[in-house]
Amino acid sequence: MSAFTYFPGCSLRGTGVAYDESLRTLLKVLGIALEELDDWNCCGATSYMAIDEGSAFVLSGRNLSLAREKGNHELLAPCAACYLVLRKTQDYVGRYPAIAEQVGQALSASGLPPLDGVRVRHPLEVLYNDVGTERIRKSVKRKWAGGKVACYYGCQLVRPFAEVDRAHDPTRMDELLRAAGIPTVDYALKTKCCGGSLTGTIHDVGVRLNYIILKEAVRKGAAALATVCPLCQHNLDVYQREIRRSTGEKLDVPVFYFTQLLGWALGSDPDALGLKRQVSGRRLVREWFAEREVAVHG
Amino acid sequence: MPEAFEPRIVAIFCNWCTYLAADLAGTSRLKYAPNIRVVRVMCSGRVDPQFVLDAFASGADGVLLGGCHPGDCHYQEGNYKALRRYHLLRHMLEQMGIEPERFRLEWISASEGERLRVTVDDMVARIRALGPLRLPEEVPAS
Amino acid sequence: MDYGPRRIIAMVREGFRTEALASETIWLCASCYSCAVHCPQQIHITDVMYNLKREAIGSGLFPKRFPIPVLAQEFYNVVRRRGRAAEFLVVLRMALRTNPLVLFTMWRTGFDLLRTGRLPLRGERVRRMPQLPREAS
Amino acid sequence: MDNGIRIGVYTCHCGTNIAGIVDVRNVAEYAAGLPGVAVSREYKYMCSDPGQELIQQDIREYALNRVVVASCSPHLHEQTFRTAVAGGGLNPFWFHMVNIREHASWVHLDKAAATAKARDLVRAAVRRVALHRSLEKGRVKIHPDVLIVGGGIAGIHAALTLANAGKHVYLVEREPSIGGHMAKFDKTFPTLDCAACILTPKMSAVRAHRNITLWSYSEVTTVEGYVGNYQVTVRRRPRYIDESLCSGCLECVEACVFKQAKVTDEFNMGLSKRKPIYIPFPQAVPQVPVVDPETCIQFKSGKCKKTCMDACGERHAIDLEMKEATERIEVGSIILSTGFQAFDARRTPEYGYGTYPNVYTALEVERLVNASGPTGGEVVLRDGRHPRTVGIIHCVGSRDEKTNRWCSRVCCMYSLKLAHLIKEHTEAEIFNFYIDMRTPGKGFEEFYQKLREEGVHFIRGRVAEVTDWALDPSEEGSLVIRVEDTLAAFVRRIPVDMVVLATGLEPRSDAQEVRRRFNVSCSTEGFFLERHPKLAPVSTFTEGIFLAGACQAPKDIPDTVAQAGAAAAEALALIDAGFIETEPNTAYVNEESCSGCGTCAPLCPYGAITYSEEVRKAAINQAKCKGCGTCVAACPSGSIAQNLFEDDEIFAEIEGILSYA
Repeated sequence: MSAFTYFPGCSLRGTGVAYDESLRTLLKVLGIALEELDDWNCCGATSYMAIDEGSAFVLSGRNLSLAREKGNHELLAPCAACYLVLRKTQDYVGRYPAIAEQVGQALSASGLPPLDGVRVRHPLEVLYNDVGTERIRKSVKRKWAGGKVACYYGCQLVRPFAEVDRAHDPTRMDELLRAAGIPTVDYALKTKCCGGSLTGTIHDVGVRLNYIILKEAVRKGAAALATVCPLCQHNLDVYQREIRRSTGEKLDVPVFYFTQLLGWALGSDPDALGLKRQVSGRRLVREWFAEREVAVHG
Repeated sequence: MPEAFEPRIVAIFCNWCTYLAADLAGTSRLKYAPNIRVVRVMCSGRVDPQFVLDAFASGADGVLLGGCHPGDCHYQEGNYKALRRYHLLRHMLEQMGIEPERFRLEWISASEGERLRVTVDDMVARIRALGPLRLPEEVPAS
Repeated sequence: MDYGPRRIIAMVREGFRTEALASETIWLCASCYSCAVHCPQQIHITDVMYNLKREAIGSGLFPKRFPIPVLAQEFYNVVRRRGRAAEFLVVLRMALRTNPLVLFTMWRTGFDLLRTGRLPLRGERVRRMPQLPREAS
Repeated sequence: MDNGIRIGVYTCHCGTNIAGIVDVRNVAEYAAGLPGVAVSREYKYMCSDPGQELIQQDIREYALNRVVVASCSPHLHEQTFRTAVAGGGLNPFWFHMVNIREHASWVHLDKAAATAKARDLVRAAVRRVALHRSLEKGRVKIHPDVLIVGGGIAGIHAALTLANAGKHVYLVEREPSIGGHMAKFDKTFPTLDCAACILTPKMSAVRAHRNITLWSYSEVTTVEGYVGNYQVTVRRRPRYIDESLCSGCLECVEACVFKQAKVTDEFNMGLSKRKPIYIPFPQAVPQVPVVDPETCIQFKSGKCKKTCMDACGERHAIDLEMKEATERIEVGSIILSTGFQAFDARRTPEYGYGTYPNVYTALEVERLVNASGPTGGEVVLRDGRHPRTVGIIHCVGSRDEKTNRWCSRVCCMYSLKLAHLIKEHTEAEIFNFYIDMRTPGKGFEEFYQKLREEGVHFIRGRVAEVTDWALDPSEEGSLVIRVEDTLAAFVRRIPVDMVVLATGLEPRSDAQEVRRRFNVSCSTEGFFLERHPKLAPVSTFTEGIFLAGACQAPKDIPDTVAQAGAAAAEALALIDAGFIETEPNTAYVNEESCSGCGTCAPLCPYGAITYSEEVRKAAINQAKCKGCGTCVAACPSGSIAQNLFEDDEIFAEIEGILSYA
């Protein structure tokens, strides 16, 4: 089976650790090997780029270059921000000679090879294109007993530079979850921004954005959300208490990584999927993922 | 200090497509390198290989032919004839040691002023990088 | 948001540099790239905002006690020193520089994260630090 | 020069168009020193009367016998200067034109380089013109019949104009009826005349006119020949009803075994159903139904009771065995009036067309407000409700780099019209969302003013999205329009019951195919290209083929009709002259050196070259030769030459360019 060089990114070492756990577990079940990129560094994302663009591209370029050095040019980046910055770097290096020169010089000064030839991939698109909904359907081991899920794609995965899904109306996460027997609801806010780091800075603005996204999902009949990005999951999951304080509404909606849900459907152990790391909706999580093996044929 | 090399390019454009594209580039005030000189013929099918050889022999660093896109020829299929001759001539020029970048055939329609600009700039840049054409002695001058 | 992105662009075009660079608006851009996808003139508005942010820092015109530029600077500093970001450190330092009282309202969130194993207090480091940019470019 | 060649060279300033970049004096002084040049001048506007007189005066005074003018493109003024040269008493072809405007001053910034280029081009022309020989123009007779392709308002108006002048017109229309887009409209802006009231009399006139042959449900498949003598084939699709026998009683439609209409009605933009045998709309011309073989039971199973045929009775107009027919005609000129297509609103997914049922396109709403439309003029939403609030979004598929860059010109005005009509029909509150209001036309701005007085809201801002997410209960069940109100300077959410997308006009999806068939060009965005945007707006680069209506660019009905009239006038001028002068750029064979190899004959697309086995020589029919020169380049023995493009002339030009003084 296939293998990827793995770029977890800083978030998957912290608040997004459940994404890391569930992705590794799920891909193992599917026979996809991951080898973590040795000595990777910060991708140069948003906040860094706001201070120093050139260095941000160099940071990103070093990761790409390390992947190239390693030999496996398929680089898997689950964090939407990392994915976008890595691809943006490739795009701009190709498009703007000045950026290409700066990055190229920095890399060669560090004794690193040029960064071209690496293909940056995202798990959503790998699962959809390389694995496919058919194989997911055939690999299902557990029958879903939970509620409907709203797939929230967030912003950066469906914007310029990305090759994951359609920009306006992405559906691939929905298709994968449905293939795993998990019902999803369609809703118009699936690509609206969660506010990114605004929850940490202009708290009330960030919290309100998340309130709107969660509430609309619930209005459309969802009992939970599925995400593809550590920052989205963090924002939607951990601020529901603040939402209650500012709006008076008790939501308590669990927010998952799509890999957790797929992993569970494919029979993995809930702990190995990081399912104990949810902050909101813990009661539902316990209920839905209680160990009652319902064998599905196949 | 020696004078910087400025490529001299003879362009032979068909009356109905590429010549009009050059007119459109003008009316659109697009800017491109001033190194080409356009000779107008009615159809790219009129281009006799001798014209190209004569241009190189007379000191051109490059020759650019322009015609209508396949299927769009004002005279139905003159551009296909041009294409056939182009391939033969290109082969011959290569054997004579003239770099292939120096001789191009491009399909540029009357609406493609921008494409004309890009083509000319690209060709000038490539020939600038190659340097002046140095012809072997035995090139037949017409 | 003090101006709105359309007004920021208009201000930049018309030379109201100080007003644009001192605005909070440019910092509120969370880089979701929605504008870049929708702009009928295909302007890379996100990059314009990045540029303005950098110019605001460079010229010192950025709003000093506005938390977002402070967060960006702290994020940048942590990555400069360690090669990787450490969320805990970045947020802590930002709060200390802007409004330490915020830490009191954040403690429950922090506790939730600690309890679920999502807030490592020791950040990671890159081994080959000399390969990373040191001088600002 | 001893050969008696005396050349006058004239370098034009074109105001500052040329002189602003090219050092015109330098070019003129340089030209004065070239061999054979008797006089070299610069002048502000060579194309003006004094400029032309200057040439004629010099011809007399300096005994000139060749003239070079360095100015603009020969496509613009070659004819002007040839006439001037002829007026001076010289053969008009003792002239050569140098393009230093489009090909130099307008495309370069470096003044020295542009001037050097101008000098090179003038030098080449001086060398070339010395070799020019005197030539005579050819003449081609013009067949008086005219083909008009496309039976919308443009084609209808052009056809009637020509037919009234006594010319025979073939009007070919792809759809079962003529009328085009205009037939779908309810009212027309800004006067609110009923579209049907002004269009249908003209449609009937087409049907009744003895000088018009109308072929609906038909398409032009091939076009051969050239100005004055086009051979055209037209494919007539079987409508399964004989037009010559049908009386238009429509009893067959009534009698169809489908009691209920079940097939999507194209004319009503899918808002209603029709039967497999149908007439697109009540006033259709010809007043003859058509059978749709895709849905007719007889075609699908062969087991229909064929009640339609029973209803037709003795007339026997229905012929389900009807086969496609081909017509071959000869015409002297052609008018293309193939129209536009509306932008596909699915290409802007942020506006929810196809996702939310109550998002409509403007053409759908035209049918909804139309008294003969699917609802009899009642504005009812797809869910049966009557809208109380309506948002009209302008510039959908216009002024947008992601879709179409151009302004579609009619959307502001038709949006105002629809706002007025919807308000009149429903008393709904109406919001218009615009980028800029563009109302340049007779009575247009006044109409805009009237709409403002009627209380329609005008919000300046390009709508971000149409969505169904609700922030609070007041928005539940509505479509929410999110937009920055750029006058109020904040972002608004406006809940409405109905959204109307003012979709733009774009070239028809088969415009490229059609342009190839007729050997015309398209401009960058894909509309057919006129010969000159100002001075030849209905001509094309192919002689004898003219343009009318929105196939050339988006335009409203008054402009379309005006252009159709102009195209008809151009065709008339051609016909009434009886003949057209042709460029003497034909090829000819030098019999002495012709080796009789026969290479040339199959190359000629016009069959102008004959090869005689007896004398083993090729010969070129001057009337058939179109002057491409392909045979000239192909002749192995160099025995074919081309007037105006002689080998020695072209060599002189190439060498002239490259020979630095």
